[in-house]
Amino acid sequence: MENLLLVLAIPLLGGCVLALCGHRDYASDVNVGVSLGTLIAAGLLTARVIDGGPLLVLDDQFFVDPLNVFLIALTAFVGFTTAVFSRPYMRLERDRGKMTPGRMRLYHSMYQMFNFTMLVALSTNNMGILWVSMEAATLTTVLLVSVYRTAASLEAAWKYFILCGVGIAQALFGTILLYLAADKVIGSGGGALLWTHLDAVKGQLEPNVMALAFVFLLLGYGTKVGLVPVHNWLPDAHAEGPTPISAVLSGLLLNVALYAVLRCKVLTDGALASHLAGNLMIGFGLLSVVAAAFFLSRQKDVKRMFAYSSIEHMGLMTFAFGLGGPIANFAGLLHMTVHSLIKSAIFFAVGHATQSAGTQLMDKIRGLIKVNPMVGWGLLLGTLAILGMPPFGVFASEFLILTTAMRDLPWATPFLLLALGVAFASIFSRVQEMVFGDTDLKPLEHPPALLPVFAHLGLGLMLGLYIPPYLVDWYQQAAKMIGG
Amino acid sequence: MHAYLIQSVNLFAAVLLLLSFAMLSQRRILTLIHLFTLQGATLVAATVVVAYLTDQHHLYYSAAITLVTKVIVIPTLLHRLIDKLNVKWDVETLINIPTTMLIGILLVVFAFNLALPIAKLSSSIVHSTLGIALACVLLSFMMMITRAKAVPQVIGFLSMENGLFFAATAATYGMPMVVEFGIAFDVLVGMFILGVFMFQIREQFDSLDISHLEKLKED
Amino acid sequence: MNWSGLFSQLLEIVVALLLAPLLTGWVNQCRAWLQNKSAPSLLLPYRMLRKLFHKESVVAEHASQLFRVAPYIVFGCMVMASAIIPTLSTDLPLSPAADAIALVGLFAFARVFISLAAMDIGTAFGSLGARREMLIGFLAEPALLMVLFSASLITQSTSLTSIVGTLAHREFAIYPSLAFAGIAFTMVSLAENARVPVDNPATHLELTMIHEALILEYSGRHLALMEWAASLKMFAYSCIGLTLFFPWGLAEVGSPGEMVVALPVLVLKLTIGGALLALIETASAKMRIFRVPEFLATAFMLAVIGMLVHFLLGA
Amino acid sequence: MLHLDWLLLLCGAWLVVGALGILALRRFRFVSHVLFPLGGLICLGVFLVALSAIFESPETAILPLGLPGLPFHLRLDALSALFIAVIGSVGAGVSIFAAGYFRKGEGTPPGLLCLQYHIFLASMVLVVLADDAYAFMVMWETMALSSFFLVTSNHRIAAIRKAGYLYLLVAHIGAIAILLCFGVLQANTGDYTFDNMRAQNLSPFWASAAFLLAVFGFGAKAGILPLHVWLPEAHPAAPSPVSALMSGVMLKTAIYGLLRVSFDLLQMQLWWWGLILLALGLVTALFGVMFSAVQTDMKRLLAYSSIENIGLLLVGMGLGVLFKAYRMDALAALALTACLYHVASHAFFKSLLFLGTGSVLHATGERNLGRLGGLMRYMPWVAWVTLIGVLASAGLPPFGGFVSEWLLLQSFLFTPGLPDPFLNMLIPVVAAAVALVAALAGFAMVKFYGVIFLGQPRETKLAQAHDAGWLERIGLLWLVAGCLVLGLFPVQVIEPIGRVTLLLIGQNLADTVRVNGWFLLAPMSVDRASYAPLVFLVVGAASFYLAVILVRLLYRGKLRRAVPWDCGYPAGNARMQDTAEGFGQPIRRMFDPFFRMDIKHPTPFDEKPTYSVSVEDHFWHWIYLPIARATEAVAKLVGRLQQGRISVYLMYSFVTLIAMLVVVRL
Repeated sequence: MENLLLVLAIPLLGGCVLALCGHRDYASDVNVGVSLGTLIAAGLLTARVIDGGPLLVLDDQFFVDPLNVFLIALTAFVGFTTAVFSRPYMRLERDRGKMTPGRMRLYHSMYQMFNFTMLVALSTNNMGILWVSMEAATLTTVLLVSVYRTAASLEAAWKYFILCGVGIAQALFGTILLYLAADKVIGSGGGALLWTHLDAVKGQLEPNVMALAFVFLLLGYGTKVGLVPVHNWLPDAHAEGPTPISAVLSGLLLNVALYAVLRCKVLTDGALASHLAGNLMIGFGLLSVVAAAFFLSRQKDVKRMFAYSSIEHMGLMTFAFGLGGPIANFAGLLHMTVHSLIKSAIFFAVGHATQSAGTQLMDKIRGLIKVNPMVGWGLLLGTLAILGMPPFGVFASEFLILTTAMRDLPWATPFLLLALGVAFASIFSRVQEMVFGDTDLKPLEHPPALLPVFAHLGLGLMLGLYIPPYLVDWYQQAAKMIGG
Repeated sequence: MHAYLIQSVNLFAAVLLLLSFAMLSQRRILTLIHLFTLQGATLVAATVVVAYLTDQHHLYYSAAITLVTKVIVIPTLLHRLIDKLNVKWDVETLINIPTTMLIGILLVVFAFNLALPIAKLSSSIVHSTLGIALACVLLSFMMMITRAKAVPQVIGFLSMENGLFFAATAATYGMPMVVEFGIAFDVLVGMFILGVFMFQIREQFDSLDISHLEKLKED
Repeated sequence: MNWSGLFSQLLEIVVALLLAPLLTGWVNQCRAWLQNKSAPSLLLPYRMLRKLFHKESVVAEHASQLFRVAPYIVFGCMVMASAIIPTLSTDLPLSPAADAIALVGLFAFARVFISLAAMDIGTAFGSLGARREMLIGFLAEPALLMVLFSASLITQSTSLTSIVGTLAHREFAIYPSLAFAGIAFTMVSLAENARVPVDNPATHLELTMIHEALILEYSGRHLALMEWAASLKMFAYSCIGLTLFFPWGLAEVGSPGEMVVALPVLVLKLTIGGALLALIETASAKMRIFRVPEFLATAFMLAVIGMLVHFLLGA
Repeated sequence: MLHLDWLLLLCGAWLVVGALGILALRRFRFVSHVLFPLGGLICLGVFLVALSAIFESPETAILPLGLPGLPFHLRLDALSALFIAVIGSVGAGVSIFAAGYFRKGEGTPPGLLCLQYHIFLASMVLVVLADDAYAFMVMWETMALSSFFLVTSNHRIAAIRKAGYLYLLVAHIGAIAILLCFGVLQANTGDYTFDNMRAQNLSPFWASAAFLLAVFGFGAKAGILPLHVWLPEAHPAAPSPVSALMSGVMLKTAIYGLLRVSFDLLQMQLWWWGLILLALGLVTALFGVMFSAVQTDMKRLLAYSSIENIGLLLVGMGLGVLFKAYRMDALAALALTACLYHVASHAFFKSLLFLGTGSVLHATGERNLGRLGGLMRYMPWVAWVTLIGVLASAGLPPFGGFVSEWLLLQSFLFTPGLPDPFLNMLIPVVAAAVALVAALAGFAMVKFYGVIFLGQPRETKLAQAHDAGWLERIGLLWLVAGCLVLGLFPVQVIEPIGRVTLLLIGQNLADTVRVNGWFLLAPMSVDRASYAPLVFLVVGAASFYLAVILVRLLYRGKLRRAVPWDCGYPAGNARMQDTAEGFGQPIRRMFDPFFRMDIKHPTPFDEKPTYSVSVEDHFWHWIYLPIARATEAVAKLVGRLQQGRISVYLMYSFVTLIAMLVVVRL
């Protein structure tokens, strides 16, 4: 319990402290320190859960099981590396006058608050609090996206706010319906919104209501996941916000939203006894993968392109979870992990690249390997990894997803393959041109933060070749929890 | 007395729906804000009646929260906002009003139809209100789609929250308190952020017309 | 390997070396007769070789080693070829070393070297000749192979001695496939040996020559070897044709007495063959170079049709 | 220690060498004079281990890597050992050559190049060893990726980037097809080990699906028509040792995969598969050789020639499948032996040729045939060595290429035993076409050699060309030795190949061959067909030397050097030689419809008359561009979804909601 409190309290307090001193020079160090603290606390929590099994604390309001503890650990880790990356990145942004002290303060404190909301969303047992923290996560990121106050960033943030607000409102309606269904079984006193309780009685929940609830929840949280056709906020927000924020949006927030969908799916599956939830997810997943692939092929802005790539991968995960079963769920979780790692690594590299080119337009970025060789390699390897090139972990999960799909849903495989092929062609043709070739760009004034990039890539590589047994065990338990 | 009260909840529900329609068709921002305030007040009244009927004490608190946020704070904020931004004039809608109304009616039918099986199951004393709540949500959604200015869009958004809140109250006698507080807090913070935003948007574009916000797209 | 085998092998080579220029002389003589010209001596090719061997060789100043080696290689190849083809006897110790396909390979080997040597000097004519030679080669070679295949399919073997042995010992039968093959083979031989209608060995008209263009830069002993090799090639082709389509009269294993008969038979066959060749050459006109592929493609087609006929009719 | 352990150890050693390269990133001398030779030494070890493993029973191992439930399974049997032997033996020569080849300041830093190169080698070996789908895919793509980096090592040039991109794209799409193929093969058991796949009895429909997917997937790597487009771009783009490895060895891994799938993993063969392979192989071979004959870039010429050879390999494999389907195992073994023999000989002569072009490229900086010529005088070493490669590539006796073509033609000649008269009719036509291809290859090779090494230099700077360094020479000689061994000792080479056919078909050709003595190759019986290259060589050499000696003895004639005669034309200069375009002209003219040509003739009134001809591939315009255009059109359509209007976005959300509600309500 102390561990969990620590995990939640560190970023919350950090956010408050940074709200006061976030504009100082040392603020970025504080930011890194707070994130490191969160990471350590999360590590301890993880160790605790691995040793002692699921944890129910604070009057059952918080719940840590294998499924969410792995996401908590991942969130804390990526949160930390992103903080490390944002140190030189944001310093440069400030030096170039894009960030004023006030904005730096906002940025730092909101960064921690954002982490806090995600961690709450992940660890809460209460579907209502889940909703509240998701909404809070939206609010903090809206501020982060618009931090540059340019016309484009305002527009992106506005769209983000409205679209996600509406989406999340639908999720609230879903939650109410869920409550309605649970109310009758559990009674209003017994915490009818607590997931563990719901999970225990899911077989008795009224199927009609649950089906309806799931529609709202899927569409609501799905908006945040970035499923086509309710993905429209995503590329704008990724492209216009500061790059560290793009990294955590892609790497973490989407995961958290998908996590919420998964929790709901478990309940719905239990109530419905049919495969409705899975089928809906398969449909959305497939649509997202295919549409995103084609969107990808016309991009000019590098961050926007990788945002679409995130949509594609979230679609793939949704598809995998929709398929269900131990292997597909395992693959989905694995894909969640590697996608977070690799995609945030890509955004780190992209961040440095765009800073050294002074633009996000891919036509203008050339020959990175010559100016900043390690940034170039990071971007190239990251891109290859995200495109599903072995031996990186993305391939491992795609292998599992595709093979399971081939067995369970053969008609879907051609679409997936088409999409993967188109995505490969579109992304790689551009990244190769950015990385290779001659250039007249100048190196960065500050040494780029390469450790996060290569740490992520290294982990991604490891997961493709060797998944440690305890991690396997953990994934399998988690997969079982979501109906494997 | 009890029966009257139940009927009064139904009456409030009907009023909410009516107000939603009114907002859908309303062109003036100021009137929109008034209608929104009225909707909030109706909601508070309905909540109080339900609380009394079912003897759920926490519903009184949530009624109080609603009163504070939706009837007092947010409308005041909105008033100030439009005063400062000077955007009282008529809003032009993207789809003309009669069509919108027609679609709205279809939506109501659809929502009722959708809620029918649930309403039958519901043990709540006011089971049929769920359909109305859903209809309100959908109508507000429509409103958000059709409005071309930022402020009405936000009002649409808030009105959607009202619908949701009514669903929570009428169908399930309110959510747990923690959640209610959380929701209210979020809505408030959201409003603040929106307010700040609108100033920034106006600063950038000299207008609150969201047609300026169409630069980010695929070409 | 037995002594009679070795003897017949050596005899074959010697006969080929000696008779080859004679065949060339004979064909030239017949041609002259047919064209109402006064014929040169039958022994002219021998005199020519003697003269060339005695002259000094003039080599282009920048010619590489390859240029000087090539005549020997080409000559060696042709000697090899005539050692493999059963002209006099089917008891040849060398015959298992190379079958019909290897024979074609051998010809190709010689062709490649002669072409490379022609390119070595870097003159306009040399490279032009090389190009044309390779053009003819790549069409003639598969055609020749197909001709040999037709025979192989009948006899179930690609070993030349086996083919000839089997064909000679069968009851006389008409093989339609061999008829096609025969025509194809004649056409290929004309092309391969630089005869009219494909090439004219008697001209140095620069735009039409092929073989002459290839050896334009050679002189003295190198030219002699090249000319001799050309004669050997013609001899070898004639022998292939004769052994495939008129396989009678060859000596067999263990009967050295037959060798005595085999030589006159061969001479007789060659005499007739040479005369026919001269007839064909006189009767036809030289083609434009771009008609040559058509000519050879026809030969190729005929050879393939021959094989198909074999399958269709089983004969 | 088992052979497999040794191989793994050696692969590990490669990786260590590569890692050392990273540590010594820019220490050029160390990398080139220590690491690359070390890598070559390891290649040699791999070759020896693999060679001895061919004669042993299969060995398996499981590595603690990979996915949970699907660790890396490895298996070393005769088939994989044979291919590893080819990789090792060719790799040894190429590595030594590379040690002398790579120069400073060209693209990728030497240390990194060393890493990529050795990962490439190791991944090729591991692909062949893999015994489950995941390990196979991982290694397969690692191979593609490492070779991609090698290809783009000189990435400043836009054409090279484009080539690399195309290569990786096609490789990736091919890999997806291979993955699907494995998906079909595992037959819904969820077990992706090859052992499980062998145990499945697929229905003909699914077996055919798997086979076709394999043909597509591996075909993309091998360069089968129409998936060949990347090959003539990528091979020339790469540094020469890499082109040598890619053409000589990497393409063979695709052949390996196809063999593995169609003979080992699939438990049945249908006759029409053989027909498909035959047809594809033939078309590929013809196309390759035709295009190779009209190229003006020396490495492109060789790349197209690789396409041709892949076609021939497929023809052999197709015959094998055909015979196997009709249960004519002895003949299947013969056809497959031809195929495997050609794998080895092509590996040697094609790497030799690529390395030769590498030396030329280094000495002159030119790849364009139009600016080369006469190099035999300046780089005699390279010239003579390349000549061997050219002869072997042209399929001339007594070199390696001839033996395989000989075996292939032999297997055609035995086809009439097929029970289907239609096939019996078809086969001779195919045989004729194969013969045509072989002959055309000769044309292309003469052009290649003649234009580069013979004649007069077309540029003055060529006179400064230097011959290859000693390390390069060792590498070249090693490959020449390979060509000679393959050409001269077919009986001994068939010995290991026989183990492979024994594994795949159950027939060992070596048993029949061995009977006739160590120098006489007679696949059926001596009466039917035989070939003794050693005798052939000895007699040929004897008659050659006899002629030399006789001429020397009898006529000690003088030799005089003079200006070329050239029919008496006085102004002969280098520009009057036939160019590469000119040499290819008959082919262009004859096979006109197969080329997409753009010829610009000068008019009589031109001040500076120029003539240019460009030959393009129809397939690019028929298949690839339409696909690209269709994708673009769809993307444009999809892009319309994102118009930037928030109301429209809300509308999507709204409509989706309503639609889903309707669905659920139904």
